[in-house]
Amino acid sequence: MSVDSALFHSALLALTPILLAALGGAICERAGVFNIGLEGMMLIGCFSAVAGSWFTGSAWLGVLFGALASAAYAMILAVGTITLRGDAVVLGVALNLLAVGLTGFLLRTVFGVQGTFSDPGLAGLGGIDLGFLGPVLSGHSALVYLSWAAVAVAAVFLARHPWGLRLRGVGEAPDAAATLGVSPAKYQYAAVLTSGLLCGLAGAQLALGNVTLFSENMTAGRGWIAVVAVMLGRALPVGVLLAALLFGVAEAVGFRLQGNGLPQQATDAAPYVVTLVALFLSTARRKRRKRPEPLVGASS
Amino acid sequence: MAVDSATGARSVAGRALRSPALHSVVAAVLVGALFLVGTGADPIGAYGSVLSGALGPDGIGSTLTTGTSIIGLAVALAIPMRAGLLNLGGDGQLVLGGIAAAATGLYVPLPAPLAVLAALLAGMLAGAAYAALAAVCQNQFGVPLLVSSLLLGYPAMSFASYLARFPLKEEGSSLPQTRRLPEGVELPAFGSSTVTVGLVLVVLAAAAFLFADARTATGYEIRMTGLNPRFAAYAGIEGPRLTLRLMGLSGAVAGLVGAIGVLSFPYRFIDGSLTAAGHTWTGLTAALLASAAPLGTALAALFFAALDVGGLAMERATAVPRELTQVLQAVVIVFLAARLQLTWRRARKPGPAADEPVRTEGDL
Amino acid sequence: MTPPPEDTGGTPAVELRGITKEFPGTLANDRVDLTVRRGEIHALMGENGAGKSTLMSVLYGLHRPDAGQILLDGREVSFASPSEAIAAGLGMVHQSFKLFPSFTVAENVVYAAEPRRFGLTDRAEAVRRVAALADEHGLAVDPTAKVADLPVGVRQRVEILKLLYRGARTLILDEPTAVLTPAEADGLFRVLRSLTDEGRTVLLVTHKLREVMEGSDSVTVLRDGRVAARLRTAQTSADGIAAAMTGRAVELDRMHPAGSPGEAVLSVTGLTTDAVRDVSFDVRAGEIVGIAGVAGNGQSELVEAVAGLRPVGAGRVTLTGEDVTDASAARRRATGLAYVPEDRTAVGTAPAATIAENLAMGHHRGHGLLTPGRLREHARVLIERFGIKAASSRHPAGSLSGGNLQKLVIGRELAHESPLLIVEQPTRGVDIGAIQTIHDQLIAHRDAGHAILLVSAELSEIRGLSDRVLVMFEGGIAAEFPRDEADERRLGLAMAGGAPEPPVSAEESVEEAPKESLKEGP
Amino acid sequence: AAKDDDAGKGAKGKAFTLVTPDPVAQNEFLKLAVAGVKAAATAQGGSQKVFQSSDNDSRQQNVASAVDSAPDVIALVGFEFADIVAQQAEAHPKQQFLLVDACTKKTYENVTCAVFREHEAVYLAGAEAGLLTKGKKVGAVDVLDTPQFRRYSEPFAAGAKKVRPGVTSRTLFVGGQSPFNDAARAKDQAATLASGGADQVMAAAAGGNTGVFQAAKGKGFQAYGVDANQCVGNPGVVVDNVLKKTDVAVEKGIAQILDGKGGTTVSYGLKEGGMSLTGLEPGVADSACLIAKPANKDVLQRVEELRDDIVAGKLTVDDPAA
Ligand SMILES: Nc1ncnc2c1ncn2[C@@H]1O[C@H](COP(=O)(O)OP(=O)(O)OP(=O)(O)O)[C@@H](O)[C@H]1O
Ligand SMILES: Nc1ncnc2c1ncn2[C@@H]1O[C@H](COP(=O)(O)OP(=O)(O)OP(=O)(O)O)[C@@H](O)[C@H]1O
Ligand SMILES: [Mg+2]
Ligand SMILES: [Mg+2]
Repeated sequence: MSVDSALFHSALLALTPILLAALGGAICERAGVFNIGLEGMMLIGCFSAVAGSWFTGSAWLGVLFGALASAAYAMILAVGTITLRGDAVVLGVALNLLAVGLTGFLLRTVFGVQGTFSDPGLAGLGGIDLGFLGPVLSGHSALVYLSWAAVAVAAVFLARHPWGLRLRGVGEAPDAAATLGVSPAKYQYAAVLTSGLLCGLAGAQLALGNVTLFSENMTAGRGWIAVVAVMLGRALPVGVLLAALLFGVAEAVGFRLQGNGLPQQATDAAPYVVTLVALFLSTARRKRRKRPEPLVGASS
Repeated sequence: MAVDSATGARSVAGRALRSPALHSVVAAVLVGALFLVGTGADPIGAYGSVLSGALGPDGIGSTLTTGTSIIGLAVALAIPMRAGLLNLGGDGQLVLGGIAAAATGLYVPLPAPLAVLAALLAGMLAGAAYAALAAVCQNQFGVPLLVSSLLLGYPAMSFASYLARFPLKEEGSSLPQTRRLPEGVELPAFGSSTVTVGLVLVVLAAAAFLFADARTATGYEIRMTGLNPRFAAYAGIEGPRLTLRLMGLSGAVAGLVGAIGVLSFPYRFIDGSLTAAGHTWTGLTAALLASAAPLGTALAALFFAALDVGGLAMERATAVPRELTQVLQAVVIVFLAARLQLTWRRARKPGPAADEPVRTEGDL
Repeated sequence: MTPPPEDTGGTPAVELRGITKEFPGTLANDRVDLTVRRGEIHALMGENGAGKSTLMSVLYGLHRPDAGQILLDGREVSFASPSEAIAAGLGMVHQSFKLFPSFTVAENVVYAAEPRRFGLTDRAEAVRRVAALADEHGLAVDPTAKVADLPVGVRQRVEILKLLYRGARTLILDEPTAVLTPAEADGLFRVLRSLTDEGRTVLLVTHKLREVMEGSDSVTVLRDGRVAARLRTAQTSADGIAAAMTGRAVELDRMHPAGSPGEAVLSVTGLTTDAVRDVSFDVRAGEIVGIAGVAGNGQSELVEAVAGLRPVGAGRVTLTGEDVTDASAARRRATGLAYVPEDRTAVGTAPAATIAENLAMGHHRGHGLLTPGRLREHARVLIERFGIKAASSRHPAGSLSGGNLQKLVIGRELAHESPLLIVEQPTRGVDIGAIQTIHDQLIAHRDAGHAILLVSAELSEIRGLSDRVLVMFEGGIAAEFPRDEADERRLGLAMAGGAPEPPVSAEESVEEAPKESLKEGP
Repeated sequence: AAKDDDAGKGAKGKAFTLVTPDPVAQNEFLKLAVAGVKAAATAQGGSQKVFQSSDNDSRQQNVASAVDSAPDVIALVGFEFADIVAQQAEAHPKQQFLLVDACTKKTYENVTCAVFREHEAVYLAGAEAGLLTKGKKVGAVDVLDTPQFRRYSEPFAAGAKKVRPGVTSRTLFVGGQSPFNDAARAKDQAATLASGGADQVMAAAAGGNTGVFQAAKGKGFQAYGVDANQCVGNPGVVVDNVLKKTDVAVEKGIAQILDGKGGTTVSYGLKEGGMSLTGLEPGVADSACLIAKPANKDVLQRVEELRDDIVAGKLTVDDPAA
């Protein structure tokens, strides 16, 4: 295996949790809900997937458990913002905070340990050997392939499925949707729950696919990167994929450079700087195409 | 909203009792008790040790020390939030302030008291300049402040870490830390406690914020911008300039907190130690909780500092993990975000999406 | 004057019996009976807040009535949601358009009733069906065009296509002509008439007496949530309807005395910006210059460019002799400009802030500390002077009714005593009493020697107040009329770009300007 | 879970408090310290408490709280306590402190230090790696690029080169937002080393070590653990472990202080039995480590010779943190 294929292999691995979470964020965004709680939902997914796998002995039941628990957790955001009309940013920040405390607390009370739970008996997601795909694409966990499928499904769903059209309409003009008998709340709930499910899968991939363990705060900012990816990818599934890919490759390349004498601090910072520059370029391009914006939004 | 100072003590008490914040705290405490009972712990004992650990004679000093940074950061993040701007890069500004103060304290050829002043100023300047950069990203490049400040935070931390580990490192130490500041280049402490003059500086910053918010034309313009940016722009308040200035101020206060951290025991910059406790997030939460109203923000920050310190004391005294207090913090906010809107909905026409920032009436 | 219901003959298409709907603090509909015969155009009239939109929302399943029955073709129905109403053959065009600006026309029309192919939206089929439907009813629309790119009149057609696509037998239109030129409105009525000829029924909410007189078969008038009159159009007059609406005789068109212009305060030369091409005009002290035009022809952009809220592409703006072309909004205000924007909630106020804080804007600098006491005192003076009905200046401005909020904005801006005042849609959504107060204040302001630039979609307002009238069409000034020559026919002609139109005969009501311009989603 | 007192109610015995710099959790190094203070309590017939910290604030608060209750000895593990102990020792001259794994700059009568020469044992692990590597490439995954962690990578390379000239080495750092706990990044770093050809990898990634071992299993390389016998939890991939006997240092240090011989610094290396490898310990046969395999007998023998040279002072290992 050449160094280059290993690089892309590990980039793909690193970006999968980000991609799954960002996909969830994108769907929320399209439905008009700003979801800044991806990090917390993902962390709940990590913990629940590990707990599920541990207690049932099946990694797949763990994945299912992670997805469901994370979706249940997402209900807090859904009820808070859609039904009670709370502020999405406040609730999202609270969810991130709550997830750290909650999983740390449960780690101690459920597993009786602190910091990290790992055990040889913990069932993880194995790699699937799809030799015909070549060294970069083969050998990942099923969730990695599922994430690619999810991008395709989400792209087709949003662009071509009637429900996707309705969801986008809800995000763009909720009262217009309501007058045609489409309940914005229903679609927004569905979007937030879907993002919960996807974040749960992201967490499961991180905790049972990338590694096989749970450790406190193991998402380590990946959910925030997902938020950025939603913005950079303009909430389009393929855009989000490209944004996550950019971040994953920047990080993997950074790792390689570390061995070649670049200080660790520089390689740590690299993916964020690259992402920021990409944001500059994409907004600059958008700006150039658009006419000057009014300082006060015109209404006519 | 402008705090009405003319209200009598009775109505203050009445308002506090009716305040959604208080209700949320009570609800969170009840949820926490359920948790405790569920895990077989004694809620009364646990909460008792939180209280005595945070506010008892042995704990109050720690609460005020922790409070210094949490209040400082809460105020720092509340300043732009008052105008509806979310600064998510507090960690980076904090750390840059710390490392700038350390470098100044180590190298500035001034007598000790002046060196302290120089270090504080350097910290504020570094934080301000870096936060302003995030504002420039929004104003010039159209990258939303929330994202630009968040993304800029990481390289700042890496840069400070690099300085602490290479150019400024203490030779022979196995910790990634700078040398200790010269003798006397430190903030005086109160008696034998860990509470330093830093607390006074932070309280002064909070007081200045309170005064500016409630009594000055600029504070008024900031509030109006937060409540309706289009209204502010229509009235001639220049959003981008305000963003730049508020972010500069915000970064300056965050940098001040970093400088205070470095000028307090152990009088050096230790990589990661300013951010490890997560005070930036706690401060942000406090500001969000109080809708960035100055007094409420400071009180919420002090409340969280007490929870933080009390949680550790509870862990020492009982078998209950300190994460419980972190859960309490988050539950308070979840309840408040939801409850606030319940009181709020009556007053306004239902809109399609919940995209306006939450505002409370007055302070906590 | 509540005559017994008309003898209708045959089952009515729509029958509402005893509909009651209460909002917290407001009895919006109070035992309302309404009967609409099949194949007729039935107009529903009434002042602001009379309960018209609420009644239509109840019929359409958007609101649940507290009491009462709904009968369609004689059968009692009960709708939990608009989709059930749609399924029962109802369709509604709302007061403000409910369209998805980034979608195509076809997507807007088939939304929530999409043709499918292999489970996915069949876009080709959608375009085909919409094209066919448009053809059949003579509604010229390109199904593949993006709605955001379409002019207002065409968007109206899209709304109607939405109803026809869903097979609506009864069409409800809430103020459909508020944003149309007289010619476009006539076109709309031709379409509506052809629909009723096919046996469909039209229920129309409008404030324009001319349309009611010319286009409707019968009229129901609401006042304070109750039915005030049921009339056959052929047997009544415009004055009669107006009296039924207000409960008193109304002076429908008031003309104010002319002003005595002095020096030019505002000079605009060759101004070009988004949607505005090469516009030049002056406004002089002691003069009101009215800008008429159908919404979307550049009026808002022009005003924003003058107020410093939109960058100027080319041209020059001079204010009290000073070149302010590139000056900031703050600088222009300091030089001598006050401005009442058309959207009082989104732009003109911070509804969550207190009334006192809203009144302080612009008056808040240069007096030292802003104590709450000083804010309240300032508020007290303005509240008194402009007759704003508010319980306390400490309440949020959002708790004021629309008319009082408008008085707040106008009062605050008048109090600046700036040489130039720009007012946009000063009486939109404001009822008749408030309109007269506001008009009187504007005239007094002018007579005190200030220059006023007035933008209004309401021709009677333009004609009643202006010393000179400019007509904007497609970003340029299409015509200028001195006060005496600005009659409805000429203005209407110029607003439509000079296209020939039938002469206008009936009077138009004074009390209502279009409630909402086309404000589309994010 | 903080309190761990099995006595202290009325008993007149000695009292000891251990303050950790981080949560004990799965941190093998800290677990050993806890074992040490427990052993001391048993040996001295006293009681013990453990306060766990997580950041500088909580470290200070825990030490202050420990000082308030004035136990016979306050034991602290980790270099993070150097400043705090110096401050508290000066303020409370009667209180005895045992600082393990670090020392204050100045010496205090009431501060006893125990430091380790990790590099000696890491060097031996490196020698094993040098003898075992097939592709002549070894590597290390460190938490952060700090002098302390370089003690786990540079001597590893030096040991490998000593026994096998021409061996190349490479070190990668976990870094990121949660460096001590990011098993996913640690795993990725280890996999990167492996795809670069390294077949022997030192795992000094703290909580991330699990990730390194999981990578070893997946990529088929061999790894070296730290602090505890990590072979057990990761059968078939761990060759040996660098053992830092914190328990010994804590127990001995407490005894030393109670004997009135405090105020000194004791350095623990191979010679003092404070550093070791699992392979050099008595129970090696049951350790589940690869080094215990009969095939690796020669390797072990060579390593024992090197150990003897170091103990005898014939061979010195460079200390990267010096
Ligand atoms: N959702 C609501 N909640 C509370 N009050 C409402 C609501 N909708 C309407 N109202 C009130 O009900 C009354 C009737 O309003 P409605 O919108 O039906 O009036 P309208 O006749 O359509 O007026 P306009 O001519 O201004 O459109 C008003 O007082 C209004 O403020
Ligand atoms: N959607 C709504 N939700 C809650 N309250 C509403 C709503 N709409 C209107 N109101 C309240 O109903 C009252 C009447 O509002 P409305 O705007 O209809 O006033 P109005 O009768 O038109 O008065 P004005 O003549 O001043 O315009 C006001 O107090 C307003 O705050
Ligand atoms: Mg209406
Ligand atoms: Mg009204």
